[in-house]
Amino acid sequence: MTKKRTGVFVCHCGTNIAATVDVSRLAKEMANEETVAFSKDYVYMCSDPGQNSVIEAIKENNLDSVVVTCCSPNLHEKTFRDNATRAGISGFTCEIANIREQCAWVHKDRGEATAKAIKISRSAVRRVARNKSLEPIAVPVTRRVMVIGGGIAGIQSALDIANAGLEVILVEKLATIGGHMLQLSETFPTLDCSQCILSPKMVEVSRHPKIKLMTYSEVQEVTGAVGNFRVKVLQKPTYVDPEACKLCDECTVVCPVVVPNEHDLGLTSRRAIHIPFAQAIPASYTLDESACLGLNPIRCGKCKDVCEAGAINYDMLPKTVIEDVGAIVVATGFDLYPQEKILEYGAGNVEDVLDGLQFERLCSASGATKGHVLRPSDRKEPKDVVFIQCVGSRDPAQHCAYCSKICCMYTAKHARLYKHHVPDGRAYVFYIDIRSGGKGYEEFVQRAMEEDETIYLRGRVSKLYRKDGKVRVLGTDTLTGQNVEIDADMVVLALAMQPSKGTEEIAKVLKIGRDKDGFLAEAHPKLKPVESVTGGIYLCGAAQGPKDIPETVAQASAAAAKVIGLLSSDTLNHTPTVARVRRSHCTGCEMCVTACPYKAIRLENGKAVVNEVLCEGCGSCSATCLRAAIEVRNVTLLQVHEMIEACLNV
Amino acid sequence: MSEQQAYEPKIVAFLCKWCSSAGSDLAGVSRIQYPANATPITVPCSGSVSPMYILSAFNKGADGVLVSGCHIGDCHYMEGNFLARRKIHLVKELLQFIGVEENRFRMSWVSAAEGAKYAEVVKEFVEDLRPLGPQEKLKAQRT
Amino acid sequence: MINIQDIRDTARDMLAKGEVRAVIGWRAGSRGMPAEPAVITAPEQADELVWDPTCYHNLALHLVEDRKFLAHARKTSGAPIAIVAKGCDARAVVVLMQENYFKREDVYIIGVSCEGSGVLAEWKLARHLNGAVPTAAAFAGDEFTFATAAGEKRVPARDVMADRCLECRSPFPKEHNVALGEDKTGRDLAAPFAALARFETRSEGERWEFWQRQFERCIRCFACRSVCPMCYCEECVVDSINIAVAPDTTAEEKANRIRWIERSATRSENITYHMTRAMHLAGRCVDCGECERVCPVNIPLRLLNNKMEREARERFGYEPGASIGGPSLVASFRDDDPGDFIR
Amino acid sequence: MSMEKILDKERLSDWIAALAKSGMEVNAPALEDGVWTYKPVDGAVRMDHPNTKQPPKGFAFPQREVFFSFEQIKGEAPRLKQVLPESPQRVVFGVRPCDGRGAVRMDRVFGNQVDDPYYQARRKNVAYVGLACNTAPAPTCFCKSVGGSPVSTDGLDVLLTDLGDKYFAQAVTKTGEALMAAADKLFAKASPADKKSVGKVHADALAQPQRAVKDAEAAPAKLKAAFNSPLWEELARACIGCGICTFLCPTCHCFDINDEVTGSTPMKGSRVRTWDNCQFPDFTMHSSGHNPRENTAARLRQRVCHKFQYFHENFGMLQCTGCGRCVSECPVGIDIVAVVNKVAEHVG
Repeated sequence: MTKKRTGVFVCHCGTNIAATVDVSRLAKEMANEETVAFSKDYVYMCSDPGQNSVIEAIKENNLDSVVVTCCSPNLHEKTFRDNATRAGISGFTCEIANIREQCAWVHKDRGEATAKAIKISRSAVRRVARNKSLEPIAVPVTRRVMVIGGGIAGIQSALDIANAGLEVILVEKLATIGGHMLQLSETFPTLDCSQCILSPKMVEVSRHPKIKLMTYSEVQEVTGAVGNFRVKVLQKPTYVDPEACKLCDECTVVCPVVVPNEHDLGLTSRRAIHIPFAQAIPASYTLDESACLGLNPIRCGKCKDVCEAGAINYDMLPKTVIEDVGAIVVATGFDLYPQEKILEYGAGNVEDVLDGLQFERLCSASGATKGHVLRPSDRKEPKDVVFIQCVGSRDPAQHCAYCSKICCMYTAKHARLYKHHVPDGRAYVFYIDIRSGGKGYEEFVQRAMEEDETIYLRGRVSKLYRKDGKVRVLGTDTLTGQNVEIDADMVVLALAMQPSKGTEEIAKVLKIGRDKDGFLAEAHPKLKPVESVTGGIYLCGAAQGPKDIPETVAQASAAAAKVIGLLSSDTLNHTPTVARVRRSHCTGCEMCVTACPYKAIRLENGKAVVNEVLCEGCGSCSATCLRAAIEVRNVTLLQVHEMIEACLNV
Repeated sequence: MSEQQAYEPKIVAFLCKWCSSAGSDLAGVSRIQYPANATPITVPCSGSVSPMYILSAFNKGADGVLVSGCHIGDCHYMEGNFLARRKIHLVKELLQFIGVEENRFRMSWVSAAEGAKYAEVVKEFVEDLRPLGPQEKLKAQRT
Repeated sequence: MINIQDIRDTARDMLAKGEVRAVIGWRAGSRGMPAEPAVITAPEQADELVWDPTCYHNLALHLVEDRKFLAHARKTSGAPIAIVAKGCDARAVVVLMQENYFKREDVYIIGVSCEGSGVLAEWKLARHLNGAVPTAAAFAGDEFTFATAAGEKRVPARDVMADRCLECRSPFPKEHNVALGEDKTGRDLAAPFAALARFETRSEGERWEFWQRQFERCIRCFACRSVCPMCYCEECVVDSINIAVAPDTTAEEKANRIRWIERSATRSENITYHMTRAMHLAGRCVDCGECERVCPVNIPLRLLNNKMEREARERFGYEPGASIGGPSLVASFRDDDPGDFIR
Repeated sequence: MSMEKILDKERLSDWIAALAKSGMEVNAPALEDGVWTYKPVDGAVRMDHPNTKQPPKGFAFPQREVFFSFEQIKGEAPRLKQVLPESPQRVVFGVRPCDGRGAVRMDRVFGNQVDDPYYQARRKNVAYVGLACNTAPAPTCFCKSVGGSPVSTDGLDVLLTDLGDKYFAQAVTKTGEALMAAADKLFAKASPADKKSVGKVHADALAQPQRAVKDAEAAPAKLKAAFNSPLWEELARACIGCGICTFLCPTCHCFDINDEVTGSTPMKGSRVRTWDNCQFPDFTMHSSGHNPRENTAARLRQRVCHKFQYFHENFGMLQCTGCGRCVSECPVGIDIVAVVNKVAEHVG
């Protein structure tokens, strides 16, 4: 190996480093290193003159490698690697010695801090002396995108991406897209009809030449990495051919099986063969296998008999579809916290105690009661309605620790909708605080109180139970300090939001993390709000955390923008610091193959072979290999060995 | 100055890039003070820490060795720290088996958000190492 | 009770039919006992084969040497090779297959059961025979018989058996093509890991005092490594010069070989060597005990390997040599692996 | 006529004490973890050892020794400091005649054409007090057939012979005489009876049957003739390539030289000599990757030929002293006696 010519650049970071570390001594010490040809210190290396001096020094002293001893690599590694490249050497021959966060800022004693800074810098010098000049690996990308979840988040994301000219596959678990938003009657703070603003987007999706819609489908397996994922999707059979179906509705008339309608949250019922709702996209019927009397052998067959279009096919089979995509957007949304878990409020067994979504369906023109607010038990118009907020939210002891964020607003909305339907009724709201941050939100709540005379009671409801045809609600008004007792005709619980059923599974399949509450985890809480920890997989909507429609749409578009940016060129740069096999040492024992989290290693005639595109350079293989036959470029065993020596002044 | 005062434990700390190294950065950003005895070596993942690193560090005179990674489930590479947990457990058992003091070797999970914890881990480690004195058992005598 | 003729007939027959190209077994040593490993290639050599309490050697090692020989000679194996295998030998073969070192169909395993006993520990025998020099040994149920100048001596096997055999959990070669002798699995002559358990009652200081003495005695003859079927690496990480020099070995690699340890047989280097070996054997060592037997300076190496073996078994539910299919110990994990030691 | 005296067994420790008192480091066989090893004497001395696991070779030729230390500051010339051993005056008790003859051979290697200062510095300070073998030889002993004897005095300074309750002490060298003189009053004059019984003991010892290398004198020629014989392959079939045979050999003397770096800025460390081993594959490894002795057959042949041919050609004596360690300790029972005999037979 020809002797290295390393340049060391010691940054004072003003006094941030210089105050505790003797920077000029550090620079001198580094000059004594065998491989160091140039060494200097400067007040702000990251400043323009600082950076230029690095570039100059590299050129003038024909340095082949650089160590900058400064702040954390997370901050300026890129800066200085770019400088190296600008000076004509590989960016991967530049290493950062972190002597600020890991040294100057955490120690007071100048002597100790300097000694430690020397060790840190020396080990970087040793390491860089063996760094290879590497070039990023250009990986051709698949310029197609999969969006998982057909709610408003998925729809928005899909449309934005498709409109940018990229092919999109939109996968929805249910028979129709639309998600929870389609169940809402009106939306705060404008009280405009939810369906009316959503269904045009749904239609656009169904008509969009760039969007392939896969409903009644679930993602089963994802392999590959950013730029080139391979996704296995299972398409469940609907037993109805959407092309042929004329939507004549004859089949539902003859279908003998009646089951609760999930779209109306059980407030109405449907048949085994059904269309979720009039505006369903795709506009077609679905035969609910689980409800049907039997397809194999066929027990009933009435629907097929009456279908003149011959759209019904009992022999339809589940289909596995393989899709290659370059990026994935996850928008799997939320579910309400199950009422069954709220024991203090009857665990869902008290009649006329509804959850928020059920109430939406009551108010909705297309809902159970055609838009008349009637209580389920006796279809009478309720005169006293109690709304309870924070049910399951903000309750670390028993339920969810977090605030579900939208309940304050939709409860206010519910109260107002109710008053608009039943002007002579009384609406009570039990709340802990009112959180109405957002354009026009506070005003909206005020109107609920003033115009619609909703009675807001600050306090919790201790319990509720059925008493003489009514629901007795026992609570306290903490402002007056009095106990409150209301005989309500109907109670609406603002249940917490939680990640939708199956979020855990999808997170596993996609190999992306979840936070402590089970929502999908973003890569950085502030700076990477729509990225997952896995490159090429993005998040939006309530799957990432409780949020309302405007926020969801904004996030969906943000995720779309990220995807469009990612796929704006035909190739992606993959880091070249990947595993490398020393064939002479490899015995093909397959331990690295087993250990690799990315399935990036395979055996080829008895020797390990690394797929450099799949490899993320984690080094699990090299720590597992008994024979030092595989190591990660620029973090080789030899390099670490010498860093250890440097740390111990050997 | 007596031997005890003169002795400052030398610790080699293998920190995973994504959590523990970032965690130690946070300690810095938050200006949390801790002893300067631990020299960090940032590695991609705790799963990339070969037992050879640990043995070698002791052989070259480390008084203590620390391996720190992401909490289980948080590994940037998904599984690296699971592999580390198993491997390191064996190293630890082996060291204790031949009579190396338990407190010479330590592993911790420190997330990017746990700057304070990193500082605490180092502080504790140094305190636990002081009474043990210099590590001579595995250290090479090269004269 | 195995009849040696059965082993010889099997070997002769297979060689004659050309079903195998060689049979790895034992034959009488040049001094009568102990037996020595033998690789026979002709039917008429079959009668050289022996089976007695001095068949210590883990013959899987010679399977490895055969593969290396073929590899270096760039030959393809052709017909399979047969190996006479005790329980431990067979377990070693399984681990080697688990690591793709050779294919199942390339090896014909003639399993021999250790039945009521196992192999001999010569140092125990020496104490027993005080002075008398044995010239031959034979199995006799739960006893061994020895020919000495003073006539035949019968000794209860238990008294002179190798510790590894007393503690053996599977004296019967589960993986085999043919198996000779009775399956006496679970005969439980002594509790497994008994010696280990005894040792672990010692204090930290006592443990160190003990191992320090052992490791200072080590002369780094590497017999433990040479005799181990698992140490089949082309090049050992502790060796300070490249052996596996291949076309793709760069000058830099040759020049910059990592010196994890120095050549000096000093305590620190010896410890690092033995620790490295123990780590590399974790989940792979089948406790054939050969390393301990051959050590010229009596370092109780089984203790180290047993320690790793028991950790694997108790903490990770891992049994080396149990299945050809399964993943290796350190290349795999379970979500509930113990992590209580982590801060 | 060399000095011949009688030492009562219970006086042995007094003699040792006297020598220690005169500033000598006294070593004798001790049993540690079932291994007979030479250890500095503290307390009682046992001399009932068969033979030590390792020969006393290490007293003059330790497994590791430092030649010089070096330091190089960047850009400057390296500074070297030779480290000649300052070994104390040592006396080693209980050396068996085969190992005494081993010392003779080591002296030839390190003090014949070239004087090895490191070896010499230690050797000149070591004295060997031998112990004649008067019990039945180990099944692996074959000293007689290679020109030795269980009562040989070669390489020893004093030879003790066990006469039951006393030792017959015979000074072989001036050093030996000095050792005995150092505690003159402990020794009694040897009576004619004593000399007679020594004669008998020695005769009986010589009469003990041993395995034998047949016609060892002819071995060099036969081995030379058998150099390319395929027999080596067969003989080495079981060899696992460990280093036991040579590391335990009283006459193996091959070594390697390495730099042990202890610091990099400035670069410093020491150059050390360690035993090397012709049975290791890396012994003859070229940096090109070519290995002239690429298999165990070639390596076994090297060891055997070195003992029975090359050394003879260089020094006019067989290198093997028949101690039998390589035979008794070989993990796979490779037996140098059998090997030499088979080769000779094969050549005919």
